[in-house]
Amino acid sequence: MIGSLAWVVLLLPLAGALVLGFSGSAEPPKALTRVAGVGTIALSFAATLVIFFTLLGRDADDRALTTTAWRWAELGPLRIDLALLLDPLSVLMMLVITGVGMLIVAYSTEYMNHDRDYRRFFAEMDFFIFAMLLLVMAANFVFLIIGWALVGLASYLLIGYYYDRPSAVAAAKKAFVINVLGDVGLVLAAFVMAVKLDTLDYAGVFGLAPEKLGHGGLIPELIAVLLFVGAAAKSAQVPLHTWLPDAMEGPTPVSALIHAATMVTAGVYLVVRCNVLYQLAPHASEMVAIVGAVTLFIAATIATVQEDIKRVLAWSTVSQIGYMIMAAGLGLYTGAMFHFLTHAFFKALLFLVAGVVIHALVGEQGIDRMGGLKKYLPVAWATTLVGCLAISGVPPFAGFFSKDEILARAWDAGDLGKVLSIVGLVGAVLTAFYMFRMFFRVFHGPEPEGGYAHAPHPSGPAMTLPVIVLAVLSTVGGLIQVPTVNHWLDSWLDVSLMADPALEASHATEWRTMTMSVIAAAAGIGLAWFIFAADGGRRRVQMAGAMPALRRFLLDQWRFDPVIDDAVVAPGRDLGDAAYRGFEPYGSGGLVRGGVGVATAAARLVRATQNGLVRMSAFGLVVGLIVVAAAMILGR
Amino acid sequence: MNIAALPMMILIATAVVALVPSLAPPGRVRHLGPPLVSIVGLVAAAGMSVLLWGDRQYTFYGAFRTDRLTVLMTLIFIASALVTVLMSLREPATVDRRGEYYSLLVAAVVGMVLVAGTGDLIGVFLGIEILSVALYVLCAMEVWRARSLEAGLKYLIVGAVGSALLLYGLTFVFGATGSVSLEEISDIVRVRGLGGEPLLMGGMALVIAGLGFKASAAPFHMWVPDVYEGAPTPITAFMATAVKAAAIVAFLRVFSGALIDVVDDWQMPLAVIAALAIIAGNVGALVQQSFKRMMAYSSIAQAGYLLIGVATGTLLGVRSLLYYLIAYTAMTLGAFILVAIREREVEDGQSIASLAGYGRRSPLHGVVVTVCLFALAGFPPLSGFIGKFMLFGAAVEADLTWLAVVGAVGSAVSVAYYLRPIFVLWGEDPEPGNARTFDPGDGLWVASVLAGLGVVVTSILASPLLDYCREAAQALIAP
Amino acid sequence: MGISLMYYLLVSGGLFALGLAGVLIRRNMLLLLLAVELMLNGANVALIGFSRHWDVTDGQIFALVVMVVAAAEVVIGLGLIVAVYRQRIVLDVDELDQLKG
Amino acid sequence: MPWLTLLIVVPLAAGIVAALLPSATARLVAAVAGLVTAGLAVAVLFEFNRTVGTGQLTEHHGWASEAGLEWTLRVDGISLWLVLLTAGIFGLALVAGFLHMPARGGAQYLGLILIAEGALLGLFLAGNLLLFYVFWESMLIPFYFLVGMWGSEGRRQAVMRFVVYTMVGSLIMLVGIVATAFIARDVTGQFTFDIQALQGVAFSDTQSRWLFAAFALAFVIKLPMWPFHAWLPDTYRTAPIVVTVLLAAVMSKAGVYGFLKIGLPLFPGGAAFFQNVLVLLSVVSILYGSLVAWRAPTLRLVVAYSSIAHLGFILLGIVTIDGQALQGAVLQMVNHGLVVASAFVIVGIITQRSGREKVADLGGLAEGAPWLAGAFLFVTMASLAIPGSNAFAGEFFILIGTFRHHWWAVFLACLGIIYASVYMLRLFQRTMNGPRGQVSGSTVEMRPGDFVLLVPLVAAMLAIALWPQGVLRTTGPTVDRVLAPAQVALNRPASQVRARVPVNPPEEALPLPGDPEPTAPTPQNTQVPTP
Repeated sequence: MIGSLAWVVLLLPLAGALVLGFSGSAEPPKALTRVAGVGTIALSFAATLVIFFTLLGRDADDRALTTTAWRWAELGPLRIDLALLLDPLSVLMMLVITGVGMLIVAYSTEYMNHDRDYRRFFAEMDFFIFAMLLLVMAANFVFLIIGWALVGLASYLLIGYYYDRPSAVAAAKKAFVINVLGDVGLVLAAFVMAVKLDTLDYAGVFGLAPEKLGHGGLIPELIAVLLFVGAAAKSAQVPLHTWLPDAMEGPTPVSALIHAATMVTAGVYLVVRCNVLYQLAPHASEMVAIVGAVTLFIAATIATVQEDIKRVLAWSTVSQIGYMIMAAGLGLYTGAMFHFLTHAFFKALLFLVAGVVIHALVGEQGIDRMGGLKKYLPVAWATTLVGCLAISGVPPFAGFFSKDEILARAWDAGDLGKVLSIVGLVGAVLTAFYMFRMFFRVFHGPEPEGGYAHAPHPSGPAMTLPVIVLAVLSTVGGLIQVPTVNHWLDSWLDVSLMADPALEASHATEWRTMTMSVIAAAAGIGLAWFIFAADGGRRRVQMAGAMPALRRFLLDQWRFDPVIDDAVVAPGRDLGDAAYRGFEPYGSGGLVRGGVGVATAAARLVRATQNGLVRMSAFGLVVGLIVVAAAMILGR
Repeated sequence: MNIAALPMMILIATAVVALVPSLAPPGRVRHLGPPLVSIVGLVAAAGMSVLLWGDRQYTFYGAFRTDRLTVLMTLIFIASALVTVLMSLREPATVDRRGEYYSLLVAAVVGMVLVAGTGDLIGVFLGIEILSVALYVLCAMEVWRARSLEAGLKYLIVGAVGSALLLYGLTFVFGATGSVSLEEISDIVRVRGLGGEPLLMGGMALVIAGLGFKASAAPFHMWVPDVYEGAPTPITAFMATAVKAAAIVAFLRVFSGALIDVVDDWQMPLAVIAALAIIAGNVGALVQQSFKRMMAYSSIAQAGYLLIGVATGTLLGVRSLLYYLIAYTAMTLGAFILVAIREREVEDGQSIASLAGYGRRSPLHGVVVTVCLFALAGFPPLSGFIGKFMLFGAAVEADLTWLAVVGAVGSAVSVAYYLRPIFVLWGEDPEPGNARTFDPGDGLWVASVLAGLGVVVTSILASPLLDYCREAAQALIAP
Repeated sequence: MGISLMYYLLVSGGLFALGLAGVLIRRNMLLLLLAVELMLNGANVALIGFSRHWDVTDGQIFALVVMVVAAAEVVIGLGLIVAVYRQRIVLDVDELDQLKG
Repeated sequence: MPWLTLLIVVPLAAGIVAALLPSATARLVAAVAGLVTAGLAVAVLFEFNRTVGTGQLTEHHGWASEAGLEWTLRVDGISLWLVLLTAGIFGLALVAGFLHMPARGGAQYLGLILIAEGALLGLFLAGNLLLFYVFWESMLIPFYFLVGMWGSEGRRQAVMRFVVYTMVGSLIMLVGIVATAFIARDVTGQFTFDIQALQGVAFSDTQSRWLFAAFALAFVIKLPMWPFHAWLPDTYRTAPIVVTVLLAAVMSKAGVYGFLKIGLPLFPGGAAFFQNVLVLLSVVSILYGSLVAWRAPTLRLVVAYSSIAHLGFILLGIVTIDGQALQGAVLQMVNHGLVVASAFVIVGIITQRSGREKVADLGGLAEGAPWLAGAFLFVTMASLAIPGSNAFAGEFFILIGTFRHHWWAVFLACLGIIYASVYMLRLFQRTMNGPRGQVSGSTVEMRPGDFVLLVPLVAAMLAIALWPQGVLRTTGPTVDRVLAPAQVALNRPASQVRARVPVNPPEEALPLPGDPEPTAPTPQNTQVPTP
């Protein structure tokens, strides 16, 4: 029963996308678009809820099931089915995807109202939801990879939504290519598994891996590293993170859904899903954790200097995913998923509010042309404050619990954990600082010079309602797992986390970390207040020239883009040019030309002997006689 | 004398009778008489030959033998001559000397038949000389055209040297064995074990040179492009097919027939000149602007392919060679017919450029020549392919794989020049100057159709034809 | 037994080589024809010699045939030379160079 | 029913007839013949028994039996799909010809396409080496005319290069064919060109290597592989777009098919010996094709070079000698046919209607041409083998199998996958997105006729993407049989060898150790008694 329902969940958004995509060249009525676009996802969400409660009502051991449509391919011992897996992990993801997705798509009905290609937007959003669902529901690595790539495609389409804008087109391409790199990592990992285990089903792989691959060997490490290449590309981890800030070229709801709440956390999902493999690969896991920590720190520093409201949020997303990846690398799978959940709420919230602000300012995104918006947009102010508090880890907002769980449990997870936990704390300070920097500069402080051309207008109910819902979730979402009080998420995910080391922080650590992170958040907020709000923003102006080198370095985003361009892109391009201009005409063409040259030269030679003189012919006879005689003697 | 020599007798009579209408006053008889007499005579001889298909018969005290090989070759010669007659109906060269022209043509066939059926070395030489002398004259027939005259004279001088080499070689063979009879020579060579005998080897070298010259193998080929270009086109076609066939059959009679027991002595030189011919012909043809001259080089290369069959010295080789000879005759005639047409129609008719767009204007000739050129290039499933394939097979079987490879590479090169006229025929637009100025005559239509049919029929009926070829080859090699 | 075969062959070879050399170096058409005649007659000498050596008549018959053929060739050759001469007034064979390439 | 003979004869006969008819009738005849042939191909699919790995529906008649040339036709699990692909793509091409005929010589144009179809079908069905060669060569003739007569500027040099280049390879192959038969006769005492009868002949290592090399050269030129691809860019550029589709989608499969039909089963020793070279060559092709496609200036060239890269993947799947890889390669042959055909169709639509060849001259077409943009996007994604596309399935299987034996090649090939996304997106974005170029989108938008061509292609791609097993389940037994000899030659573990290796002559005929001195096998059916 819920098996078929799973297919309904998956296919409804696809149906929506197809209906919208093929409804003729003429733009259909917007109402119809809304119904098809939002309705399918709402139904999908409803079905997901049914599945969720059904599973909730079952015994813990009975909460995973696979439903197969047909045998997709059979290659000797390797059998691949088109099959879906319903288990607590995938259902959790589905809930977020369809739930948050529904809110964001509903929000878009108003936000995108004035754009052309209204229909295309919803078709692509629906397609994204379908792909993302496929990613999390797949029962084997092949369909995981397929979903993985299709969300990349959807992301490409939506980043490049304004396809006549060159920057959007370039950003879309960059995102796609880096994601293909990630796909390749996944695919390679799948090759190793297929070759070593002869199966690509989760059940098969996770069942056979401990026995056949062993612990800490080269093969599991290789698999884990390759999988992480995919995860890093999708989840924008250093050094494959450069596409995500550029991806803000897409419409804001896209940023909220794809580049904050769902798709970019797929990497986290992957690592958590493959917990069995990562437990077999301690070194790879450490590497994952370190990459996450490095990412969270780098991204947080960059976020402190961004002047575009969406880019602040983008870097903050990179940083927050860094937390999750770090957690997953340390074996804190529940922590990672917990942070994923709360992050989905508050980051979607922040993006949507940013959208409200941008909408109010008719497309303006620079925060230095904002200021004092509190009086125009009170709801936005309040909800942003909730979001900022949540992300900064101020109790009792959602982010506090999830971040704290990561930092606390990390502290008790060995030496590396301690170091990373400290990095996390530093990150927390930075997080609070840049979030409130944005908050103060947008809503407080002076209005930009010359004031606003049009008075900022608050948005309608379709945009406001999802924002409020998300604000509520950001406030209370953390309560599903409160240290020492309840462990609902731990127990819910237990079935999926076959190799969960189930790290628990000691009470002492819990309390120490809580205190530390509250202090960190307070420090960050205080610093931001001191610089940006305390005296009406004048101090900011005074400090603008301070530390120019560092500032430049951060504004250049740690110089990743030019370095990658020089090191990776340029050589390929130059090689291609060399091949086309150099080798094509002279090398391979030269093979032909050489052949033709030899033949022509020989032909000239033949012609030259052919001078028309009788004597030459007679001479030929004599030469021929000699040749014949020689051949006769030598040939015997 | 018995019936065995009847076809040759008919041909001799035809040659004589063809002169008679010239005595008539100018008019239809004088104009159409000689070709008609020739056609009737040739057809009669062909019919007679067909009746003779069977076991070997001797005549002239063994000097002439009619076996299946003789018959098959006679038919090839006659077919080539018939098409030549049709091509010549409006040939400028025949104006005012029609009797002589057709008489000489038939006389040349007589020489060829003599070569094919000869029982001794004298017949080889005599036959070759009869056809050569006739052709010297035919080449120079258009005495008012300097090129024709030049071709005739060059052919005569160089040809005479070639004949002398051949003669000297035959003399040595005679000297080494003490007999002129081919059958006796065969016995003597086998019984006495003359392999490696210097006199015999010298003789064979000279014979190879002399006959190689007639067959236009390299490096004895230098006269070929000049003479082929200068001679009247029907005569060129006749030389490229029948004369070459006569030289090849002389090779067969002397080497594969009489000297088969010293095959080790003559295999390598033959293979070498075959390879050289393939290379020189194919390479030389690449840069030609004149279609006629290109076909001359092509015929050099084709001689090389034919010689592969001789060089193998095996039944399979001979049989493949015979089949390829039939196919080659049809294809080459088809190509030369187009030259004849174009040179009568337009000023610059021998050049490839003059063919521009001709295929669209005259699809029949276009298709025929296209098929012929594809066949020459060895595209399957046409007969040229089947023949080449079998020749390569024979070469591989005789441990001459390198020769097959040379042949294969040569064929690949040859595609480049065979396709050039085809492209011009179909792929380019006609130039306004290429309009037709002179009616080439109906004979060419018939000839064209015959040649095209020849290629198609040899392709489709490959199996029965190959059967006949095997029987003919057995007649040569088996006692 | 008269003259040994070797002498026949020496004379024959000498004649033949002389003829061949003539063909290669001479430019006058008439002399070319003459050179070819020399080659043929060189062969004739050898034929006669072999004929005697083996004591058969085949060689002599062959030689007779060759003489006839040689006569025919010369006739044609002279005819053509005359025709060329009438047209172009040259006897130098190297002037025949329209056909080449 | 002689299905296979009909498959060849119907298009050939219809082609000759159509060429002689007036244009209006000819196009009807051609379209009907194309559809009938496609129907016959489907009929063969239904007649096919997919549990059998050997050739089936065999037909056998003499032709030039004297020369060993016999009309022997068979279909196996691999050729089945190539036949379907050929019949399908040609069917579409003929329908396209029906809708839009060249102004000059339309009847001949369609006739030649039909003849080419007949030749290609013959190639895929031939069960006799010589017959294979006959079709191999004779398909050049129609293509020569199609490019030579209806091509664009520079066609003369292009067709020359195409034909001569191909001939060099194929004539060497001819010598190889001849040598194969003679050497096999010495081993087995049987003179035959029948491919099935030649399987398992115990050639010596040297023989096997030389023979394999002679065949492989022809095949890699036909494919073409780097560095034998010099004929390809010019030919693809100058040919009429429909012909380019046919060349790229169908004819290129001839070379691949040669490896499967002849290279691996007949000369396993040679295949094993040259394996590493060929793997390297495939990888270089992939990378080289991708890099050049990235920098190529015109639309057609991008697709043309991308085709080199794609064929590199297919060859990789074959020469890696692995069951899964080969399954993938066979699947990918079909996929590549579909993908490259639709890519060229779209490129053709754009270049013909806009009159611009260069990528740089175009831009922003999506605005006026949403349908075209959608179709192009689909094809782009299929072409870069995005997971979920049909091409992904093929490449995935190929690389799994390759990974088992040549992991380094897979890593390099994956670079090619990444470059594929770069060059295909460049092509798509430069033409469809960005600021408007010299031409507005509405001039190039799809018209009803285009849907007729693209919808079947897209449908086929989707079907394979969703259910590749539909193809794989018929190819499996054949693939096992094709591979087994080469696997044994490479000393692969017995667990991977899933078919019996044929032995020729059968083992019981061979003398056992300790037997008296073996007598030379008496040649049977030989045409060549020593003189």
